[in-house]
Amino acid sequence: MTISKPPPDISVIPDQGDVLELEPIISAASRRRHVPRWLRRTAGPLLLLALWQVLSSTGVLEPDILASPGTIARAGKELIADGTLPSAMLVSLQRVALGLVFGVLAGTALALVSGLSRLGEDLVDASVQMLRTVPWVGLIPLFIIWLGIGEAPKIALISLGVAFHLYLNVYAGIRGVDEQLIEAGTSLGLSRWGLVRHVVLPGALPGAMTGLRYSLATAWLALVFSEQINADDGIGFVMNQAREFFRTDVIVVCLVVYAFLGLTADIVVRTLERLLLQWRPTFTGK
Amino acid sequence: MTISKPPPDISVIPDQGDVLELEPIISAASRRRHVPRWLRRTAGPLLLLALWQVLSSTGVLEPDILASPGTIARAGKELIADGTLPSAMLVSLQRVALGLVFGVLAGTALALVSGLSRLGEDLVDASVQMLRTVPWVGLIPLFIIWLGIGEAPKIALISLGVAFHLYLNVYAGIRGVDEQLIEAGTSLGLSRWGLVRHVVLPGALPGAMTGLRYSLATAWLALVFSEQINADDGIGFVMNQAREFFRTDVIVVCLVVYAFLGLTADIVVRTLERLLLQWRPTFTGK
Amino acid sequence: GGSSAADDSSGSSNTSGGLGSVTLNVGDQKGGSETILRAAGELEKVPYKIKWSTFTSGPPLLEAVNARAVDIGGVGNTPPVFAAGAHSKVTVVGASHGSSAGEVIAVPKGSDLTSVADLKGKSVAVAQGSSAHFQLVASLAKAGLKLTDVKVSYLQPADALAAFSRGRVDSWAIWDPYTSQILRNTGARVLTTGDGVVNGLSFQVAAPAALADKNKSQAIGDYLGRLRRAQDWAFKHPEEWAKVWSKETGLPYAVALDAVKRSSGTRVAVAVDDAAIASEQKIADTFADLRLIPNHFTFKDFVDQRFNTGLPASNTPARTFGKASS
Amino acid sequence: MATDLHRQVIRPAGQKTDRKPDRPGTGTGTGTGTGTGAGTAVRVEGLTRAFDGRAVIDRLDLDIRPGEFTALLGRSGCGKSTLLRVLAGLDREVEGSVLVPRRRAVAFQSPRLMPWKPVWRNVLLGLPGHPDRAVAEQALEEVGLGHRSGAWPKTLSGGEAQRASLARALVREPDLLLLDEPFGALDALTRITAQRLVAELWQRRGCAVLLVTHDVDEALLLADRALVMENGVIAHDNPVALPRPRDPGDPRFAELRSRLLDQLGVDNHPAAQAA
Amino acid sequence: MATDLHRQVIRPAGQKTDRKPDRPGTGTGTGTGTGTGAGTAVRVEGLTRAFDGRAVIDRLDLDIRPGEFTALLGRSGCGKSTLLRVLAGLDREVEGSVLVPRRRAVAFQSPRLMPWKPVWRNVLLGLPGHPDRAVAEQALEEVGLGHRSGAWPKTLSGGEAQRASLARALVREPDLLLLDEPFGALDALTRITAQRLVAELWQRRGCAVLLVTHDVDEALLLADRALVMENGVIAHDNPVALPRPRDPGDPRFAELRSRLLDQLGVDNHPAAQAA
Ligand SMILES: Nc1ncnc2c1ncn2[C@@H]1O[C@H](COP(=O)(O)OP(=O)(O)OP(=O)(O)O)[C@@H](O)[C@H]1O
Ligand SMILES: Nc1ncnc2c1ncn2[C@@H]1O[C@H](COP(=O)(O)OP(=O)(O)OP(=O)(O)O)[C@@H](O)[C@H]1O
Ligand SMILES: [Mg+2]
Ligand SMILES: [Mg+2]
Repeated sequence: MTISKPPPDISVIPDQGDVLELEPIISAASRRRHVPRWLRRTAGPLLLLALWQVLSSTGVLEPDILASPGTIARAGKELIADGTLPSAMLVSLQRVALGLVFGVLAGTALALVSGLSRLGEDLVDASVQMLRTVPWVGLIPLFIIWLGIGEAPKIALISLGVAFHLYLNVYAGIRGVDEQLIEAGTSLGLSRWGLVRHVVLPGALPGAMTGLRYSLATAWLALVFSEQINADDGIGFVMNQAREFFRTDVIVVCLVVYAFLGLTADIVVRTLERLLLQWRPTFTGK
Repeated sequence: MTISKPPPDISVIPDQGDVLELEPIISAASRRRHVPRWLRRTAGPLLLLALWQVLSSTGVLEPDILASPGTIARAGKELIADGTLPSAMLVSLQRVALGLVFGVLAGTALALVSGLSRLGEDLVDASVQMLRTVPWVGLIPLFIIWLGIGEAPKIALISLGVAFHLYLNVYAGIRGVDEQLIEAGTSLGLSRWGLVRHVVLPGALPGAMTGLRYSLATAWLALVFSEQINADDGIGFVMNQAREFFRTDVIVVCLVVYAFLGLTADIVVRTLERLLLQWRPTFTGK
Repeated sequence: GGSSAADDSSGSSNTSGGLGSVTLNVGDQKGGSETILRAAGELEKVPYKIKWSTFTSGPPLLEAVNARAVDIGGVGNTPPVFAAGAHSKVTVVGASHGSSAGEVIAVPKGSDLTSVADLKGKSVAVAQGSSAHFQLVASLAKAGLKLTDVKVSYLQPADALAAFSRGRVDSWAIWDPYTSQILRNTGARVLTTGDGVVNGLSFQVAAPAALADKNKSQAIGDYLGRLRRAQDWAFKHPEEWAKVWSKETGLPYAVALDAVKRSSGTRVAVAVDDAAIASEQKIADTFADLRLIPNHFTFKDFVDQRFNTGLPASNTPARTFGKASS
Repeated sequence: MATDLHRQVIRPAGQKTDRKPDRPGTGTGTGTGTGTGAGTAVRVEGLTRAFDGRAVIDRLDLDIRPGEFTALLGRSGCGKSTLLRVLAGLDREVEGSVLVPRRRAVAFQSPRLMPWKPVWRNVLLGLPGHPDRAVAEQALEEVGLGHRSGAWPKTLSGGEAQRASLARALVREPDLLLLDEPFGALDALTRITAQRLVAELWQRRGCAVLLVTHDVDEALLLADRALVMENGVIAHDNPVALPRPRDPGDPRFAELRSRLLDQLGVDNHPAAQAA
Repeated sequence: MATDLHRQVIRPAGQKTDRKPDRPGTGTGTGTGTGTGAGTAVRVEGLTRAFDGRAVIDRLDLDIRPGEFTALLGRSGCGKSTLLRVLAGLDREVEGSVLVPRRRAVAFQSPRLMPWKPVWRNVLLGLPGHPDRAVAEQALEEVGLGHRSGAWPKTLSGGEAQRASLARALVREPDLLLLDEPFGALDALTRITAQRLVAELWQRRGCAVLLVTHDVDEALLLADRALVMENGVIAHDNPVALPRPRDPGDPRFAELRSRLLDQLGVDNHPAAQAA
């Protein structure tokens, strides 16, 4: 979209005594920046990286405070070359995927129960609000007692983290659905389940997306703890091990991997949002 | 509100051939349960507690799997009597309060920057999405290097956890504000800051509340890790130490304290919501 | 190498000098140096200030030493190896030798395992990078097994206890006071101890920057002297020490007394001599072979022997509370 | 303004348009085309609805017979929408007794389309079976929205949204049709089309219709009865016993209009009156 | 239906009501009360606005002079609200040139009240200085909402919300007042009051008004010019050169009404016409 002619000059109006001062409505097309979106979005992280490198090479950031990106890259390359990182990622990915599935199901189900019925809320919500604060770490021994030291406690820990996050946001989403739409749905003869499917869930979707966004991160975080339990592979294990063995460079590599995972998760959720929330004409910043 | 007369019987209508089948609209007053709200909300946690006690006393839950509520209560009483728990709580409360303040400020500020301007989003959002996945635990060594072993790294860790949570929900909240209202605000001549204050922030408030709810929990969670760094007081320290020395009863007492804190946080946020979101007539379950 | 400062270090604590303005940042673990020093009355009339920092275990303490947040702190025999392996800025300045009877490989009550060789194919819980980790490797080697011949379950002590007490693992390589705890409470049985397998040493590790500071180095010397005297006190008053320790950590008194008699009370301050360095080098090489340390390195580079003066050799036998107590 | 609205809408002979407030058993109305002329479609007795202690509806009585087209007028804020919500079964915080048919359809004052469903899905929402998109398309075509059937609701203009909402109510084929100012945002021509559509459905199904409107002419053109609500009750109940098709030029029409405007408090002295 | 609307609204002498589409420099209008009669208040040239490739506004030209009351009519979905949004400066995805005064006020088609502010705060929102609640109360009183000034917007009835939105636009004392069907949800009496209010503000401030309406009578009672929009442009531009106060019974009024209805596509053969 281009402008056929430039916005007219106000001075065209001869200066008379009582003339209203007019302002032009400037077409957005003339103001638009032509940097593609993905490039602009990568600018932030790249800037951070550049800053890091500059600070490192100028010696402001000493290597024992934070190694330079170059050093980290070398350490990372090594970890990839000797297969540690790829195999760790693979193992962790499986755990995270399973944990996500269970967590998402449980979180959404609980949120539905307490979001949709007063009784459910009274019974479930208070309990969940109470339990979600409990730190995972303290639960690990209990999980081992209940679920052993195989994959079960690891996946349970991940699911737990995911479920609480999702619960909270989906629940808030459900409670934020416009009552007018619920009424409309009821009056259209929707059954209880129809109401849930066609009105409540879509209405709670934006909230669920936020929950999902954090859930993805939480899943990877929970991994660090779950892979303290009898693991000998996985990114969390690599990181825990690096801590025990003072391998700061490996820790930073792991952190970078995590950051990368965070970006990936963000892209996944953004794509989902673009697909699922296209009906939503909301504020997008200026 | 009581019904002046019972809902009429349909059979009053004489049965003619072509009569429409009518249904009465039953007044809500006649269906209302008369159990007060707070009682119904405590039902869930109380039920859990009862179940725990029953399982313990019937021996299904062996003491070395999970001590009975009675045992825990005794251990708790002891910890309170010798001043450990109260002083730990006091120290932790201060840390959490400080961390919350910084975290809330930082999270909201970042969310505003990236929620309100496209440029801000491009620069900030991608970086935050990237960094928020990074596990705290991995950051502890770096924090020690950067901030020493005093209060600074502890509060920084808490702030970090809080800030990311709040960021995500406030950002989503801002992006969920109805564009129509933004337009209305603009057309009313609100300045950019007026728009933020009167339209964007109130519109993002429900999201912020969800964020705050989780932030409160996160603050206490982060405490467990932050009090691994050179602490000899605080609830996180008590728990870590109990873990080191196998004091399962103390661990469970700590978990119970955490659960209690979760409930308190929930009450705080609920009260805030009642005050700040009273304008919102939304779905409240049936 | 030693310096002139080392001369006064072994002297008594009443040296005046400029120590009044010195603050020694000491890293500690719960029920550790501060507790024992206080119990032994060694924190009275200290000519410098001591600022205590508490850590949950050795590795974070060494992280703090490396970050120069802490001047000196006591840890076990493996954390210095890993810290050195990662080229952290840490220097070993003192050592003590204790009985290795507390470092055991235990099996749950009713287990039919009788020797280390029986562990082949069985699962063993062990905290990664701990002294027990090395002990496991060494014990297995002594029985002609490799680490890969057993199923290693890496678990932190608290988690391992849960797994061990429920029979989720067949055995557990662990140290005191955990050993005393499980032996007393769960009826576990000892398969083998660390005697003759591990060196039984623990170390005082300082920051090189603190050592370079004349006053601080002097204070460190004085501090090491106090620790040595406190250890002597603990050996002479095991019950009293156990009482203080149990109160501080929340361990049951009986368990604490067991642990004091089995290991912690048996410590005797020794020199960081070549024998000590060699035994640590062996640990370093073992872990390097397991690729838990990226490269082979020389442990001696991370040792400062200036405070060795007047201390017995590192292979001085640990004290015992046997018949000849006192 | 409204012209030959009833071009094709001819009520069957025998249709009673006079008010029958007595008990349904004593009703004398003969059946309409679909044979539901007897009995009652809506019965409201002593209905009270209060907001924060202020009774918006205050012991209101109302009977609507099957097949009766009732218009409801009243000052803004007098409680019309509140009454409709009660009849739709959406507001149960009431006292008094209310009987309504099971099959009800509502077109709300604001369109209330689900923003996450394209227009055609909004129209089909809640219909039993799995009706084809064609069903929706046809309904939308009738309100002149065929070309927007795939659009997201938030991209509709005010009048388009209102028509979509109307289409959604009309495809439901109810026994009681509740319309809350369904033509308020429509231009003259579109309004006539929409009015005719409602009239056709009403004639075909013989359903009871309760139409809230502010347009007196509209009420008189369409309804059998024009109610005026005031102070929480039905203050005036005007039978509209005019033959169909109706002509706004008819002196009886003008007289009724004058009466209604009077009841609504409009000072309509003859000079300013358009007839 | 509209009666003695202009009881108190008398335009000052010298007020030009005929159209002046030529360049502002050549305008000959003398000043109104506030002295902004010369020049131009709105100038639109070659405005195009397309949604998804469909041009809803298509090279539209429009000039409105200061102090001119313009009514905009058109089929539902023809682009009236879109044009208003552009003039309000809310939609910049346009081609062409648009000049408008700095001080503008809009009453949107849907009320768009901030749900988190009570009605009176909504009215004061964005006003410079820190006006008193009394200012809002008075404005609300004028639209008959004094008793609801402390209510949350979502508890308002449809008409009440529309009036609150109108009050919010009117307290702004703008140079250009953009009203998008501001009386659509009001009953006859309330509507007359609201119309009179707008007329009064217009007379007092001498601001330019662009009123979107579907009511032909309303347009003719209030406006100096009645525009009909079609196919993305102003298809018809009817000067309304009737003396005020206007009388719908006046034959010139009836003729204009007939012309407008014709332009709007309503088949208004004399028989069905109400005059
Ligand atoms: N965001 C959008 N995306 C796509 N189409 C749109 C969008 N907004 C408006 N339209 C379309 O543009 C056309 C004009 O809309 P507009 O709201 O201006 O109509 P209008 O003249 O105000 O109609 P009404 O009298 O019904 O309010 C309509 O067909 C509408 O569907
Ligand atoms: N939830 C509520 N809380 C408090 N007051 C309410 C609520 N809902 C409606 N009201 C009030 O009840 C009265 C009747 O509202 P209602 O919507 O029924 O009016 P209406 O007759 O439909 O008016 P309109 O013609 O303007 O749509 C109004 O004064 C309104 O402000
Ligand atoms: Mg209404
Ligand atoms: Mg419009």
